[in-house]
Amino acid sequence: MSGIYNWMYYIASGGLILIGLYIVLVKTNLIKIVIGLNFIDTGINILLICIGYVRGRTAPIFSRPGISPANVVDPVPQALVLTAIVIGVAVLALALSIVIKVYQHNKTLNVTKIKGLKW
Amino acid sequence: MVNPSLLIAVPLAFAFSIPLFGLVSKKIGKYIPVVALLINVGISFILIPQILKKPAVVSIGGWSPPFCINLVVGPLGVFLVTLISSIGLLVAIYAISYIKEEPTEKYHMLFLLLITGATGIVLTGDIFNLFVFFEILCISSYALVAYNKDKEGTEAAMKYLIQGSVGSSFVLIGIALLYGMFGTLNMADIASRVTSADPTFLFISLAFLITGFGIEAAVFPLNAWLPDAHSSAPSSISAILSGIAIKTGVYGVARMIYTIFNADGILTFIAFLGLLTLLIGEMSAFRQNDIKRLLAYSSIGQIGLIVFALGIATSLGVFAGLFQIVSHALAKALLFLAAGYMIYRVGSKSIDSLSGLGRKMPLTSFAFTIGSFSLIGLPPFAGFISKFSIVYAAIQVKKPIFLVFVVIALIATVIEAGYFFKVVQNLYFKEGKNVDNVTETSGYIIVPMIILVISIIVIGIHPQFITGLLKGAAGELLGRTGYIGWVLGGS
Amino acid sequence: MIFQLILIFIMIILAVAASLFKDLINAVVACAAVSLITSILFYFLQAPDVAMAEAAIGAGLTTAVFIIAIRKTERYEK
Amino acid sequence: MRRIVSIIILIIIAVGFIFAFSKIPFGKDKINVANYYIKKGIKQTGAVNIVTSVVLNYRGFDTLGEVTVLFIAAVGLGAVLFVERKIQKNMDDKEDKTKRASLILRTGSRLLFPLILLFGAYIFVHGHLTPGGGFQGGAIIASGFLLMYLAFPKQRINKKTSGLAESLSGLIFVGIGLLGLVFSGYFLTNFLPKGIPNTLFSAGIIPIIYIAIGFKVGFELTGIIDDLLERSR
Repeated sequence: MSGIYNWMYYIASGGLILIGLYIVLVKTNLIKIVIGLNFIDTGINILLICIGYVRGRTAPIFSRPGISPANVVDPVPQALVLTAIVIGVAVLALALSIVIKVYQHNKTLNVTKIKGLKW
Repeated sequence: MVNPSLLIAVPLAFAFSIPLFGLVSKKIGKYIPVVALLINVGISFILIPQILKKPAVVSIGGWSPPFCINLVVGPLGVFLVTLISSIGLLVAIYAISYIKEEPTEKYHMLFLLLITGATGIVLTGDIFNLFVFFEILCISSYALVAYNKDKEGTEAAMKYLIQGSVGSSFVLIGIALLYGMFGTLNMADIASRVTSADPTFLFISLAFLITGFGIEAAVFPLNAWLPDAHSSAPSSISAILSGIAIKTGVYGVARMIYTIFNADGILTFIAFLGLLTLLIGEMSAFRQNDIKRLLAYSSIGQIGLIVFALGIATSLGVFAGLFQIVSHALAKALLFLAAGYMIYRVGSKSIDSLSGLGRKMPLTSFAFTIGSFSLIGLPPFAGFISKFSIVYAAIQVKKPIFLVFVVIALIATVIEAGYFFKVVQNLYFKEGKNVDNVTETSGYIIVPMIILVISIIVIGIHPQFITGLLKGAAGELLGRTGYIGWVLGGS
Repeated sequence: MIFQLILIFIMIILAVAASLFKDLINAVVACAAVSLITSILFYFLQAPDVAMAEAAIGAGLTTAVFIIAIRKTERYEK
Repeated sequence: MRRIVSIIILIIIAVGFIFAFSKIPFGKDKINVANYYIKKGIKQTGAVNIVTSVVLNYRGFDTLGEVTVLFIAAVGLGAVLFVERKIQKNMDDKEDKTKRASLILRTGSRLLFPLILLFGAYIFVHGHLTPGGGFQGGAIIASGFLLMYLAFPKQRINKKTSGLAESLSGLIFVGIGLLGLVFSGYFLTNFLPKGIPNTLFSAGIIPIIYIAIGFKVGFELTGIIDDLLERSR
């Protein structure tokens, strides 16, 4: 039973990444594809955070007395994920603006009906 | 000594301040990239002799590596920075009068940030920082490919964005796995610990990283985005994307393989992939009737040649690959700039409509001809030396499989010569139909083309101007213990 | 522990559902719910900074941007 | 066909994941470089929130890049969705003038808006003491503006002022970095006095940069929403 507890966060992150990739590879709607990219980002963020997690320790904030340096989780992945979240939202906003432009030119979001997007 | 962090800080500050200058006058904005990149070119030329004597490791924030982000300015870094800022400067001069589509202010901001991203990629010594600058480069190029806002441009940008962001996600997964294993993000620190880890684990993370960078570098199975993106962007951006952006992807792949993972085992496979890319790129280019698509496919081919040369992994082979990076960057930038202006004057992208331009636009056509001859590898241009040294290096390996590779590479060169001669013949020896009122250009458009032509010829005749730097750079790529020593040991 | 397991289970179900919905608004709402659950998971993993960022940016603004984009284009996947 | 190929690719990646994750034990102590930050962070940077000191001090260059990425997204979005002013005006005239939000939404958002702004400002000013910081605070401010857009669809922020605020706060970030270069020879050094940890006026340059980031992120995200709403009819 402890196996599932050790693996559940990895399953969550890996599952989100794979579902996102599946959406990007198979779905034909552009907004769906952008949702898939968002899932990939979220999955990677969970992966990074659970790499930095140490069981039984607290967040690396020493604002209360009584937290010893030997008793906190890794702060670096949290810093990386902050960066990754902001980069993710930046890519997403740009992607949606390009989707809107593509829609204005083609009047459809289906990639199989857009000539330049067949791949 | 000049602090190399200025190479990134100065263009960033200028890019942020373009809206402020816009308050004074709308016209200042387009000169800002020129000024910023002029400063960068100056700094990098000051740095070259110092770096060749002693590589510099500059920490950001004042702590010693591996506890902070550091810039590693070795021969390879300073060589690529010089190349990036010089090409960027020339294209920025070209763009002063080429870019007319509104909003020009935003174009110049994005352009300057793209160059900053490329500069950061080649200088940084921290793998997550590499990812951040990679994203800066990618996101600004997505926006710039869609800049014309026409049908092809937005579709190509969408395609590029989807594949590019999957690629950068893969890079981030690779970085996360490496952090989980080694608990550090400094590239030299990872490289010094890499032997202690499980080889299969290393292979998985290397596969993620190479796939991610390979999408930006457009190595064979991952190059679906490139022809569309390069052909429908504004021509100045095509020049930057072909000349610089894909090279940074190659830099990423090379850095991962040589410095971090020391993965000798897959080098022959990489050389094979490069050869496949070369063949497919040249064969697709042969069938094109759209001049910019032709150049884009030819870029794929040339990237294949560079990857092939880097995969040879002798010091001569890496040297030849780096030389090919220089000659391809110069020639392809020149070709895109010339073709872009011809298209602008004629109003059509098809090769047939360019016929007869040799008399109407003599300087531009001459520049185009020089660029294509250099790309084919005719003496006395820069491309001859790079192609010759690649072939020579491949023969010197003395493995039978590399001899087969050389034959295939030569066939690809013949195909390349075929389609470029077709275009040049079209320019000079065919009667044009509707080119009567086309005139030659002047001013900001022609200056960068002339400078590029001169540098192609000068490097072709006197390659010793850059061979010293390139030998140092090849030594940096192959000597990973030296790299680790600069960052962690010593100072 | 069992609570987190249930949350992860719901999150995966929502992600699969988001890929199946024909109505894009539903898909985006499922996407927002995934982000929200992610932010709770971050809290359990002792990352309050990131949890806050994910809740404000991932679940809030991203959804708004998606819904604006859907309003400017079309709502149903065809 | 396409589905089969993609499922094969996904299975390969999944096998890779399973193998790679099995080498990284979950919940075990594998902290390496970060021990240095945890042990010396408070003394060296003066911030009790170690994540903040990593984000802004040890890895401040990443944050500069991240701010740049968001800036690029805002600028790029403006460039992609750009519409000539004449056409824009025609579109505005065609728009239905009678559209109004409900009374409850209007009153409620009028009431909530200042509180949301205050909360966002609190989050980014206290970034070095409590969880939160410039990005979170900026996002909260942007969501306040989003609420106002929902309640009053006709009102717009002044694009010129917000653009200036964006560039100014970006310049402040780079400028502080350059000042560090001048004073101590390294870009982005924490050159100001560190103060007493766990008080508001501590941690040197960290609160200043976080305030600049808060404004920048808030205005950029608001600008993104504004551009999406306005420019893309």
